[in-house]
Amino acid sequence: MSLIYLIPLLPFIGFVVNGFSFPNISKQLAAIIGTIPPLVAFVLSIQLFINFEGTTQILHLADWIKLGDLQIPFDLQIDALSIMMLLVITGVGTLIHIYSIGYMSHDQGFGKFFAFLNLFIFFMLILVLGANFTVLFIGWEGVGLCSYLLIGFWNQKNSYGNAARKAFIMNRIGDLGFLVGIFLLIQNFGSTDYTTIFSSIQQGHVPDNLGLIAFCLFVGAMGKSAQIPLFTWLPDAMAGPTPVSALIHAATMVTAGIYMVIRANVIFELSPDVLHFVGWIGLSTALLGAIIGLFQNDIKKVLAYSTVSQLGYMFMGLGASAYSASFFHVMTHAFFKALLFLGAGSVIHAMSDEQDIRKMGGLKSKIPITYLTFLLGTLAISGIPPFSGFFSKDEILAHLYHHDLLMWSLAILGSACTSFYMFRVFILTFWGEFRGTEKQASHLHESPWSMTIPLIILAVLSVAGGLINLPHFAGGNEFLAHWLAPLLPSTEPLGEVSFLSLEMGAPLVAAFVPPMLAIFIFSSKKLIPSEDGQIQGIQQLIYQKFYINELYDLIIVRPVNFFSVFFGQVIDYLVIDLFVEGIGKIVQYASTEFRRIQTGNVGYYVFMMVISIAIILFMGLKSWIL
Amino acid sequence: MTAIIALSLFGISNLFWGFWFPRKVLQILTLLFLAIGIGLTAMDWNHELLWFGNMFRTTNTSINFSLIIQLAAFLVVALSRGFGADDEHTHPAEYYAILLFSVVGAILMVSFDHMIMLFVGLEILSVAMYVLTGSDKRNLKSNEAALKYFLMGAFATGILLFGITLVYGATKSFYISNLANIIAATAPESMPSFLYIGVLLMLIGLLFKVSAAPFHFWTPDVYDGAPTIFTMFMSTVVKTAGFAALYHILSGVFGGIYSTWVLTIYFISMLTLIIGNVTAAYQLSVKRMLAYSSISHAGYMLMTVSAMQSSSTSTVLYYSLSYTLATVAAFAVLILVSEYQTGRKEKPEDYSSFEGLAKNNPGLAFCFTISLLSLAGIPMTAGFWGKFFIFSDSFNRNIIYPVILAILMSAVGIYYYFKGIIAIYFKNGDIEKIEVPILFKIALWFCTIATLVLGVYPNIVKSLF
Amino acid sequence: MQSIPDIIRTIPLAHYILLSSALFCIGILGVLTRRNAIIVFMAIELMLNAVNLLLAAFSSYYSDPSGQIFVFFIMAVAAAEVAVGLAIIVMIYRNIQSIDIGILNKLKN
Amino acid sequence: MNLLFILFFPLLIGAYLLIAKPKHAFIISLSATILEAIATGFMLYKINETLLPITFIQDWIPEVGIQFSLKADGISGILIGLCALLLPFIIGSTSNTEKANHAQYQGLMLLMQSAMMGAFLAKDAFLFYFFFEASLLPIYFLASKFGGENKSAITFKFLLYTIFGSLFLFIGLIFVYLRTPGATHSADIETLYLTARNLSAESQGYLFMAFFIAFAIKMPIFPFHTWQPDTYTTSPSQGTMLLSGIMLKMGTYGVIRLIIPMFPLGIAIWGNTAIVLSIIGVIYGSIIAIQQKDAKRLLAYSSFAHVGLISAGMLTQSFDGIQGALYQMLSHGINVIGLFFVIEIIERRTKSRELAQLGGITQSSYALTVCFIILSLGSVALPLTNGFIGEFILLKSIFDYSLIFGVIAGITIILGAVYTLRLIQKTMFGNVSRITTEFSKLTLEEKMVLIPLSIFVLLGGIFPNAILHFSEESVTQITQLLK
Repeated sequence: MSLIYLIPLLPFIGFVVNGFSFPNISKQLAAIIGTIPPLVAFVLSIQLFINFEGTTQILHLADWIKLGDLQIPFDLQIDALSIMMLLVITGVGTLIHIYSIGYMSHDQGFGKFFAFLNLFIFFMLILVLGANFTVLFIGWEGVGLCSYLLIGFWNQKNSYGNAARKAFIMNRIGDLGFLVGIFLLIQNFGSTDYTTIFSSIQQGHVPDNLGLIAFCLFVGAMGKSAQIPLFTWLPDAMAGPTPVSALIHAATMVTAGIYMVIRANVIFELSPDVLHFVGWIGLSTALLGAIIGLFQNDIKKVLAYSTVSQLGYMFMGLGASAYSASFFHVMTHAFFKALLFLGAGSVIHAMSDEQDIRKMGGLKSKIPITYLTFLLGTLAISGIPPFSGFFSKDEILAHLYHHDLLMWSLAILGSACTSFYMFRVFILTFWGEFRGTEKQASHLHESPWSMTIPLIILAVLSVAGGLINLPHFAGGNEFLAHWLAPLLPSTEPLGEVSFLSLEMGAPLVAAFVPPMLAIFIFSSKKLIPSEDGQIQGIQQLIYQKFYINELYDLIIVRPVNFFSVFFGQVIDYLVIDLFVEGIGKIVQYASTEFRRIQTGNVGYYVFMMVISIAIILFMGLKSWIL
Repeated sequence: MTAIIALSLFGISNLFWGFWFPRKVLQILTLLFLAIGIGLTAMDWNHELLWFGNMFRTTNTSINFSLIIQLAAFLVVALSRGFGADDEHTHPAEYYAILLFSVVGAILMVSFDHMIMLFVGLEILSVAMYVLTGSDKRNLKSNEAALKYFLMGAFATGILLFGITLVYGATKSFYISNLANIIAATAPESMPSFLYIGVLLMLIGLLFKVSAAPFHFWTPDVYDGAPTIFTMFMSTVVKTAGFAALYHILSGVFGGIYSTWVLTIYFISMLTLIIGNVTAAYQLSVKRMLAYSSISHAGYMLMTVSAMQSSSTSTVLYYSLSYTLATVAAFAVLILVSEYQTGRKEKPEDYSSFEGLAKNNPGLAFCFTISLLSLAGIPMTAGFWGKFFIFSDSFNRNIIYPVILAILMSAVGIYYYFKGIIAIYFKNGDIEKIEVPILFKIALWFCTIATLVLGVYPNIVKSLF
Repeated sequence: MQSIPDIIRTIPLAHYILLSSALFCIGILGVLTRRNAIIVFMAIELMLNAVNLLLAAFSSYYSDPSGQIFVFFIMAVAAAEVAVGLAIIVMIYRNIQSIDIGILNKLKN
Repeated sequence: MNLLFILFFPLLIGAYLLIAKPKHAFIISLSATILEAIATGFMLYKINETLLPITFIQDWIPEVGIQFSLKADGISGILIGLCALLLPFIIGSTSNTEKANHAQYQGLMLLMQSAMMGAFLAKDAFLFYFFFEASLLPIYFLASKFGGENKSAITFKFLLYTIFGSLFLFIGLIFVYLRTPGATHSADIETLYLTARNLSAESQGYLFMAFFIAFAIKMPIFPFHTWQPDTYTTSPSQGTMLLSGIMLKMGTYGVIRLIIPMFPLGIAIWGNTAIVLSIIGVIYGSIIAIQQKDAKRLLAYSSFAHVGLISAGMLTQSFDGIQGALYQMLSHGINVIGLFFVIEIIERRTKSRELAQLGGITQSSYALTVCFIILSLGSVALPLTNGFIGEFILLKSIFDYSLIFGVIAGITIILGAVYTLRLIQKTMFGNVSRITTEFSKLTLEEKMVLIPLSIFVLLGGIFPNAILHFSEESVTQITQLLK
């Protein structure tokens, strides 16, 4: 049992050791110190998974905050959901650690990087293991911190630093909502423990403002999982090293929002309006991400928008109460998106840090393993059967079909965009002629084993990941759904569908047709996206991400900056201080005036005295005698 | 009482010693006389007695006031090393004699039980002060101050006398104790109306002496023009005696018709506070600032007087003492610095002359700071408790707005007192080490330490009163 | 033969008071209007005399000698005051060859 | 006796330093503060064991019922703990500078400590006021004598402004004191509680204003804050540390100790306004901090914002609010001292605090960056730092008071991140600038100050219960008075 503590503790130890010994130890040692903890944690997680008996365990670690009647302990909760998350985090995490050994080998901040990665794993594990919302919040903010540190890892560059800050601040906006949610929970339930809150709700104690609670929690999720309107940080976050993009901004951290909603499904289930809202936010985000992704030329940016869009899908699923389907997509997405990012990293590595797909092309023979694995990833994300993405996405779509036809059809549209832009990237990168410089050409090389092995493993998982929750019609037994069932509201089975029905057919069309189109445009006609200056019209609008960043800049950043200066210079100094110092000025003025009555002339003095006496006598006599 | 006789005799004898002894010896002698005076006064403690045909009464309160007055005089004498440096025209023996006489006058003013004693005491004190003010004979400022003081003082005496006469006319008595009884025994309606005029005129005459606005006009000019050592004497001894007399009259005689004069005193105290503090804020000369500050302190003390609480006596005493100690120290440093700066600076008494004092004279700077802090009423100094007792008495009478005004005005006070502190600590200047005579040093440190001790443990004195 | 108090009482008290007040006010007016220090000083003496007169009147009216004793004190003290005052005026005259109080306003503000 | 030692020991040493001007002032004052810290720690340990307050009562001015009485309970314990804990670090932060052996400088700091200890320990209201005012003088001299640009005018404004405010407290205290029962009145704080609570709502309202203005200026609360950024910026670093780390807590302490138990009806009238002002301060200060060009000024505004939150929390009068305020006072003290020290370290090496001129320090000093980030995280209230516990509890209390207020006050966690991260970015990250190229590593002495402070930040975030438990009993007593 005590081994469970080791799961989060090990990465923390890794962080401490690497963090304190940096930069004094060798890279090899740092790599070992950094990689072993998640690996061991993964092994322990597997053991936990195997031995899991289906009952929720709560491990009391320590008291944390005790405030009168309110107790917030450091409790860890082991149940079906957290075990699955553990597996994803430690598993994908380990692979990305291994990948980083190769990817970061030339970097000066090698040890530091591993320290941060380990810290991230630690916080992510706290996030999923926490037995109450407050401990979850520790992880929630902690991963935000790591995200900040890692996006700004190459901190000499100011634009990276800005991206890092943007990520942290946008997350903080969501966190405020989350915090409010926690306060509301405390108000209503006097506790933040999952078990207390959920059992209380299930026993019929449903507070009036449960919808508000759900909404506030979801605001937190919007920040963390990059949903409209808090999504713009995620594409910018690609400034960080690619393994970071893979681990934090694709596979794990950004799915924390989905994890949280699933965790709190008891609350959301009783707030249908909020759930509806979640679905539509998810849909809008999915579509927006997919559309913007269509015209991006930076390989990581495309993947980033794709992530935004996929996260949107997951929320759509949640909106339709398809918790297990969404979670299924979280897992498969972790595999294929991590794969794609790592593949992209490998490409970038090969191309000597070039990220623009217009300057790539024809890489398939030069870096075959990357090519092959990237292909598998692309197929998976496009939802082509029998790859994992097909099953998970299809399950969400199937639920949507029964939930809301409009949402479903828009989702299909988004799905079509996804497969189009993924194939666009894929073709432009690997097929056709090489369009880079000669210097880059001479450097082209396949990545070292430490990078390719994780690619291969992830490729296998992307292909076979669907097995976890293989639906009945494909001969599976929906393992994941059954595994999570005790934690989720009971849903009616969707029933059998035929491949020829609209419900099944449309996604397939959306998966197959756009790639053809992409092949036609970019391979057969050899079209290459035009240079930045030549894009016009709606294409420009999309390429510039609908100017949302600029809009935010205009309506939020600039006013705040303006008010900062305005308050500081104008209000403080001209208004408040004017008043404060005005009092002093008045005294000074009075002082200079008062001294004039002291003229120095005796006659005048006596005159003043006589006048005063007269006044005093007059006043006195008036009040006493008259 | 014996102190009065002794001090008068000493004063006369001083005039003779002046033929034989140099200034140093005279100074020591005078200190000795004052010490004897203090001793004799203290011996009367707890003996309430009437003297001179019941015209003079010693009570513990009057003894306390007498002690404060003599202490102040003692300090002034200890600090009086020059009287205008070595000059054949100065006559130290006369000055010391006059000082002793004026102390006698002051003691009469605090212990009178008959209007004649009040008048005589007041005139002894005033006439002595006219002389001392003009003692720097070839200094036009001193001349001018003397004439102003003299003319206005005589005028005020006239007013006071007219007031006394009217009160006498209304009550047929000059005795304080009788007056109180007569006023208490007679119904207000049957009083002749000129009693009230008399009361007011008497008050005005005394308010002039304590320099309450709008009868303060002489104060800044006279304080400014007089030699600093006598300014020190005026702002401590004369003021304390004036207050004692005023308080004695008000509490002893007119307590029965409290409501008739209290509003007047309120307004006068508020006006005094405003004029004193606000005008002081402008001053460039420390001496003039201290003059206005003494006006403002009159305003605070008037508040207690108008509150008329059982504790007011001790408050007035405590305040007088703390004010005396701080003022003496401030003037003492002013004397040293202005003497040092004479010839070096155009205006040796300005704030600018103090700049950089702390660098080479930390002791002087410290004493000056403490005295200013005490005047400003900052905790740890005697002035703080003085203000505390005053506000506390006033609140007990439910006097709220004057207290709030006083609070605001003491904030203004902090402004100009700290200007001095800023000058000595935080401005750059080049004042070398100033030689301080030993007596001077003792007196200065006595004031400073007493201010601090009273600030930390006011009970030492407060329990006596 | 009537006693002096009786003679004095033949005139009502108010008249004494009014007379003295008038004298007193004349003195005040003199102080206010004149610029020569000596004349100002004389005006002040006039005020004191108004007081003396009134005191004497009261004293006689009430047959109480203390008021008249007070008058003696006032006269004596006034004499002393005159001595000092004239000395001051002489001192000033030596310095500025003038006894105009309007000139003396070096000390102000 | 221990109480007397804690109160007077720094005073004695400080006076010795000021008068005798010994050569090794640094060693003397450092060891004195460490000894003080040990003594305080020992006493707090005893209080924590029994949860009973330690008192010392001695007649002071018996005629008017004013006592020299001291009391260390859970609330004052936290503040004297803070004061005793921070002084060694503040003194330590002068090491290797010309100020280290400047006897006056060190002496003034010790006097300051004594006065602050006195204010926190006082059981008699006038004793409190006495120290409350007295503490101004050393800091005024410190800032005025050793400060930077335009120090004279700025510190003078600070002095006048704060004294002006506390004069209202003074008359307010007298007013209540005169209404205490008995022939001689009493100024014992607990007697004042009972007296003031029975006053009419109208007088309580006025008294609340009088008291609050004094404390609001001290903290400061919007719109009484305009002295603060200038004073913090111009004071020498140690002065700023004293001001922001401990002295402003006298204001917050005053609210908890005096206003809340004394004027329940007054708070009923004005409390809402005061909370609104505090929250305006939170947002206003944070927004101004965003565009500051001077690092010290930025921190000054950040401190202003943090204090606004503390004030809003405690004015809710709830158990949570007061507990949170106490906790946050402690956290804020630690964080802000560390942050100001980092700025001072940068200024020592580069002679500049201009954000535009700095950058890239992490490349030469990794340790400084780590400490700075940890301290900053404490300041932006990241979980597992002390700042989080404080802000969490405070925000919760404000939120329980009013949902809207809670949300608006909560914006601080966003804005706090905005300006703090900007500060980190402009100093530690980015390109090396002309003046940061030869940025030397931290010296051992600097590490000795920064690293423990950073550790406190984390310890405070992980084990808050020790402190929450310590003050619980006393805070409960106060909140029970309110029922």
